[in-house]
Amino acid sequence: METAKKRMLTGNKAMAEAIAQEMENDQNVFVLGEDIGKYGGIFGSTQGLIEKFGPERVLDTPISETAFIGAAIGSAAEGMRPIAELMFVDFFGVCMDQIYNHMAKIPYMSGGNVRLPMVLMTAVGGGYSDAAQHSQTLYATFAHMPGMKVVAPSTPYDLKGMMTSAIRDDNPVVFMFHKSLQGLGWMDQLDYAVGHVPEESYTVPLDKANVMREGKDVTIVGIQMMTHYAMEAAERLAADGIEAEVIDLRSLAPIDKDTIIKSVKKTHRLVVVDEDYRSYGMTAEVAAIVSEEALYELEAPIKRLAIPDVPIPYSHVLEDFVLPGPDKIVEAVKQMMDEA
Amino acid sequence: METAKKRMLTGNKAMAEAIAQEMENDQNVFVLGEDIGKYGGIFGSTQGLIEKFGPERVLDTPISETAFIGAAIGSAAEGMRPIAELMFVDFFGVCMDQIYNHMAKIPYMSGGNVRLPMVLMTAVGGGYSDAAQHSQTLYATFAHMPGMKVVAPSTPYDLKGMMTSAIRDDNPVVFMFHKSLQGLGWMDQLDYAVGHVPEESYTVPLDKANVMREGKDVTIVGIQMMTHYAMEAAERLAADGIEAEVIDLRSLAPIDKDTIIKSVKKTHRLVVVDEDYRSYGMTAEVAAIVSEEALYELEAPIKRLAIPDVPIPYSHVLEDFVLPGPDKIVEAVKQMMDEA
Amino acid sequence: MFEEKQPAVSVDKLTWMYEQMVKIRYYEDQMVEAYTEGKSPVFNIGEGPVPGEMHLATGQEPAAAGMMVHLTKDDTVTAPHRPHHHAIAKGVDLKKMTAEIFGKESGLGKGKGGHMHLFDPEVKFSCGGIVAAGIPHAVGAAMANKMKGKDWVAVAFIGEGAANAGAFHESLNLAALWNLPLIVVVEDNSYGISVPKTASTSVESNDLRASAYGVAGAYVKDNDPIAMYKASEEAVNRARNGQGPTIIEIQTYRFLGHFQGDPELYRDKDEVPGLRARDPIMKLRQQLADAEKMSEQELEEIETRAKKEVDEAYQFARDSDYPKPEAALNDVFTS
Amino acid sequence: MFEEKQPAVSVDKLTWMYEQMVKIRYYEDQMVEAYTEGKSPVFNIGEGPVPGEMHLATGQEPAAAGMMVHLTKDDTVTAPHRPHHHAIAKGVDLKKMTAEIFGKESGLGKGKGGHMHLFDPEVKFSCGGIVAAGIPHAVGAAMANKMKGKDWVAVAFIGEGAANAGAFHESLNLAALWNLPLIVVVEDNSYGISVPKTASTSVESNDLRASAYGVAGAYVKDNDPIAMYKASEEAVNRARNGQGPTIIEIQTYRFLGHFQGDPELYRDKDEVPGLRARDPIMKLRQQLADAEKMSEQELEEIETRAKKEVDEAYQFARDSDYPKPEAALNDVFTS
Ligand SMILES: Cc1ncc(C[n+]2csc(CCOP(=O)(O)OP(=O)(O)O)c2C)c(N)n1
Ligand SMILES: Cc1ncc(C[n+]2csc(CCOP(=O)(O)OP(=O)(O)O)c2C)c(N)n1
Ligand SMILES: [Mg+2]
Ligand SMILES: [Mg+2]
Repeated sequence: METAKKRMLTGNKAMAEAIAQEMENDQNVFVLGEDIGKYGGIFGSTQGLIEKFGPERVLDTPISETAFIGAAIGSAAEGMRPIAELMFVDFFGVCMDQIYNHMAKIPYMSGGNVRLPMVLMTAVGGGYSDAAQHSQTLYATFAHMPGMKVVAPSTPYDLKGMMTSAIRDDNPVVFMFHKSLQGLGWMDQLDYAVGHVPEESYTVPLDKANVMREGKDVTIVGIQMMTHYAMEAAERLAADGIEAEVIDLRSLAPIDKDTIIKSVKKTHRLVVVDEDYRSYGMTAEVAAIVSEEALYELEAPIKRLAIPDVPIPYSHVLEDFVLPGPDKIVEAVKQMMDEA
Repeated sequence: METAKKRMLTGNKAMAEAIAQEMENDQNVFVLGEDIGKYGGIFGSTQGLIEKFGPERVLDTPISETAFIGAAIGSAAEGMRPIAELMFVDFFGVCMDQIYNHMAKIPYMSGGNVRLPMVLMTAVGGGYSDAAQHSQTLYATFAHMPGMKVVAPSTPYDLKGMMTSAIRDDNPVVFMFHKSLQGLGWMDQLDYAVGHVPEESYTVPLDKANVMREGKDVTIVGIQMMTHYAMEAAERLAADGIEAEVIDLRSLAPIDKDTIIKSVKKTHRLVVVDEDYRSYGMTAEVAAIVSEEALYELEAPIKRLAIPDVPIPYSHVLEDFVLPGPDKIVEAVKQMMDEA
Repeated sequence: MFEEKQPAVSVDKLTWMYEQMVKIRYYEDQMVEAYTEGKSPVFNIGEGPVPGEMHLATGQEPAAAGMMVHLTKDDTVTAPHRPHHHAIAKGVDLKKMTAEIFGKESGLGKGKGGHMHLFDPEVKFSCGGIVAAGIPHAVGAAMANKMKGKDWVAVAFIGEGAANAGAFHESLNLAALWNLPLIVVVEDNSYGISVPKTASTSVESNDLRASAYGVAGAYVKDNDPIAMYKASEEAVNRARNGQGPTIIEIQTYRFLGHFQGDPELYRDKDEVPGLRARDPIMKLRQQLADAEKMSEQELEEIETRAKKEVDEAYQFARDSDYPKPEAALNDVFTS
Repeated sequence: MFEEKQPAVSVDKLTWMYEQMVKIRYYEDQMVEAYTEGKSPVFNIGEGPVPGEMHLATGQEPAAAGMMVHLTKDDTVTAPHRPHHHAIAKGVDLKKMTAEIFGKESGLGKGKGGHMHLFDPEVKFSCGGIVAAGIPHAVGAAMANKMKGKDWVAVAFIGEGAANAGAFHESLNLAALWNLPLIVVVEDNSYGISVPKTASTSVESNDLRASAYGVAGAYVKDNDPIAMYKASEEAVNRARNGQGPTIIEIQTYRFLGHFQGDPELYRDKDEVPGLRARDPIMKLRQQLADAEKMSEQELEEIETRAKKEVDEAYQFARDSDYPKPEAALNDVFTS
């Protein structure tokens, strides 16, 4: 079978396929959110579902995130397995109470007597001039608060496999998908938004980072778009004889410490790249883990690349300036190698 | 005058005094929130204000945090200088959109043409069995997102001085006060909740950490309750011949890197203590700053003490287990000294 | 218009309600005592066998009893920060509930939740400390019931203060739109902490807000158990028959402070004695004695039974062990 | 009851409205063009001189013109993600606004805000990309006006979809309670993105929700500019006279997609042509010609003037420079 032509899907189709397969498997799975019915989700995550499963299991909601995410929680407590879509992660503030004080805490506060098998999926990311209220990732905002698994897959393969895992998980999972990696016709056409996706159902674990590229000179930890940029940077660095190891974090909570530490023990250098705000963000957590657990392995100060603590500006010249990208990664690594 | 008897105030009275003085100075300053009128604020932050300034400038609101915090923003845009109280920081999720997408971003999105001179004050902290929805600090949740100054004073002196600074600041300031440091009659009576507070108006900067105790062996960075616990720990360590330098961070955003780095350069060891969740929290940011800027100064891996990524449990045996305190700090420092 | 003659409420139902109300009252009275232990001579909220905030429902029994008499364990109830009366009338395991409030391992949440966070999935009861946040959960339960093709209903209890929170509006619109078996009971005890209803609510009563969603509204005056019974019966029937949501507002009485330790400087000293004079339990007892011809002995038997159950629950709670400290790390996730 | 004879609207006012509407329409038409630049043959939202989402108000002009004709620059307006018509009618600096949308240094926000985030404090205008979030800001402005003892009013424009968000409820309750000079205008263009009003809203129209707050409500049918004028006049007078808030719902038409690039698969192909046939601009033009005896030449003069202003604004925007990249780091705080 290895010779068969690989089945290629866009990110959004991979996600929607996972949802469809789980809806077929389990009558309790249903989806609700804004414009997820006929429209198929603004970022295509529910494309084709209403046609297959009807409006009883694919529910367009009013613009009432507190009510419908809260309703998802209430239904999950009664044995349903809802998938709620928060259209943009940027809207979290109108419903964070339901997400954080309830979805994430009820299992714990009930001493494990109430389980909330639900998925909150949401679109993250910028780079297309959607400005300060529609371009954030807010990775750390979610990952900081215990009680939710928080994942952010980077490839169509992982989008499908991790969505399947998320739906089957008996815990609340925040599933962040990156707009630019959905492979939508109206966005920048990126190669990495299309990839091999087997038709049959499969799972990818929710707690394992992925070593996307092996290398011996420096470890670059990224997530979602930043992983792909790190890969681009790694190719360019290889041309200069620097072999970077690229880790796709995939999961923010729990974070896969072992894979990070193992890599740093090999490369002795660490660059962390994040599309979230810099302070109190993912780059801080990764740096802190290493400074606690592998301090003596480091042969150079850790470098953090992230949004420099400003809201995301609209104008593309400004947005380009604040977003990390391959150039900045290459530069950071080279600087680090020079310093050593 | 140095010989005069020091004027001692509780934390809440210090705060309320700052507000009263600024209300006297500036007609545009007003206060709104739940139970801040006759009740004087659940944690006493507005005690005596309605008696002095009347219900036109001290407004009890309905339980409508989105509306009244949003209204504070709208009034600030028109030149008022509102102080809005979010009763417990734990309730942020019902109004975070106003706080984060608007209060924090409008100044930036408007290119500086709209200024929002406002204070959002809120009570933080646990330790008295108020359980998962009423005991958080959420320091990093606020500090992670740019556009707000985020401060968390630890002494009556700072509560007054930093409140005065916050009210006079033309930027949005999130002012976190710790319930246990208000000196309320119905809470644990802590010595550090009472302190010297001059009657006349004064300011304390919003961006400077405070070295509470000098030492040469280890730096302990804390904030609010954790600073006081660090001081207790330092006293005990001193008895064993270990001289800890204790830094009260005071401000989370902006964070005073210089004071931290300077101290680490002196002590070469760092313990960070936080009453917030561990992952993606303040301990991570401080560790990351040091691992970027003073890596070679460290003679031992950094240690982080914080809530171990669980919601705050109710039962006091459980809560005690998750909250950092003097014992745990002493233990961490001793372990660190032994390892070296 | 003529007054429709209402069918009389059966003695059984009234007796059940009376027993619940007595049980609730006695439970709360005991809690006042337990809560005070370890907090005198100096009140310290963190001390004693029952630390933390404590919101009691003394005086508010009719709302719980008058609604719950129509529900089974398949119907869902969500309650707010003041949840004991609802929990008791819904049939929550009283021992485990009390143990939870005492922070014990044998509690509903193994000591992790406490008084504001009681979860008993056996009888589909939950509550929480965030104002109005339970309404969406009830919407979700109602949705699940509909999806499963069951005639189970979901009832969200809130205070009158909570009706001004956004979650109220969003939830009622959603439930009305989807014609869900949801009932929202607004307990108007005149205050949200210290803020009187006139300073929080732009209309007289929240049943008037029913028209904003095209749902039914009902108002129960004077904390009357029998009127609450009737309004609830109609609402529950409506919901079970697929005729959509109802908002019920009941005028009720808060005999105690917002929480224990509340200095209550915001209300008149005469107010509570006035309310206590109209005690709904005394009223129902009188009605049972007068109209239903229940003997003093029968009434006392009910009272004794109710109190015994409560006493046993407190005893169970006191006898139970505290959790092991390390247990704090469990139950974040299930594997 | 008898029909009260309404005073006729003055020609001046109608002419002003007509000019605004023409200007808005032409502005949006030009924006369709500008937005498309750089996005063909392959549509890529991030490309061209105007990248990002683009929500246009073509067809919705009456709401803006009919309200703004009663306002001065001291009155506050908050608008949602679809803000151009409000901004233009409120008198926002058209050059700076357009430069902002083109991401230029000379823009209202120095290129930091973009089309959904236009702030012009000179005329007290703001907007934002979060549904319903502007209502509380208008409440705050109304509060400030009252505190300052001014008779200025604040108007929040929202879509019909936004009326189901919690912020709507909280804001109206607060404004009613405090008797603030607030007006909420709900523009019902039948959709929230793809979701029709019948799938989002449990009542026919949002003016019906006025009774939930004890405020006034008004409904404007068929996107009628003159009816909007009258409803707005009453509401503004009420607010200025300290008689409290009003909710106005206007039935309006969305001629274009939710945003540019919307495939609009959720609505009938015939729908838009049907709406366009009832174009409010054509209607008002006809009314001006018929009832007010305005000549074709006079009308064309207005049109020419409006278009010239728009053309100049676009030219200004195109001629302006992009900000320096490092400017991204400024304006988070002022010192
Ligand atoms: C979102 C939110 N805001 C504020 C609070 C603080 N709080 C707890 S109870 C309460 C008053 C509630 O009043 P009401 O709804 O009338 O219920 P009652 O206490 O009278 O039973 C307030 C303001 C909270 N828990 N949640
Ligand atoms: C809180 C929030 N939820 C969702 C969105 C995404 N969104 C943007 S516009 C829109 C539809 C708004 O509909 P309506 O209020 O009717 O305004 P219209 O677009 O029709 O002018 C939605 C759902 C948002 N911006 N904010
Ligand atoms: Mg109340
Ligand atoms: Mg609409």
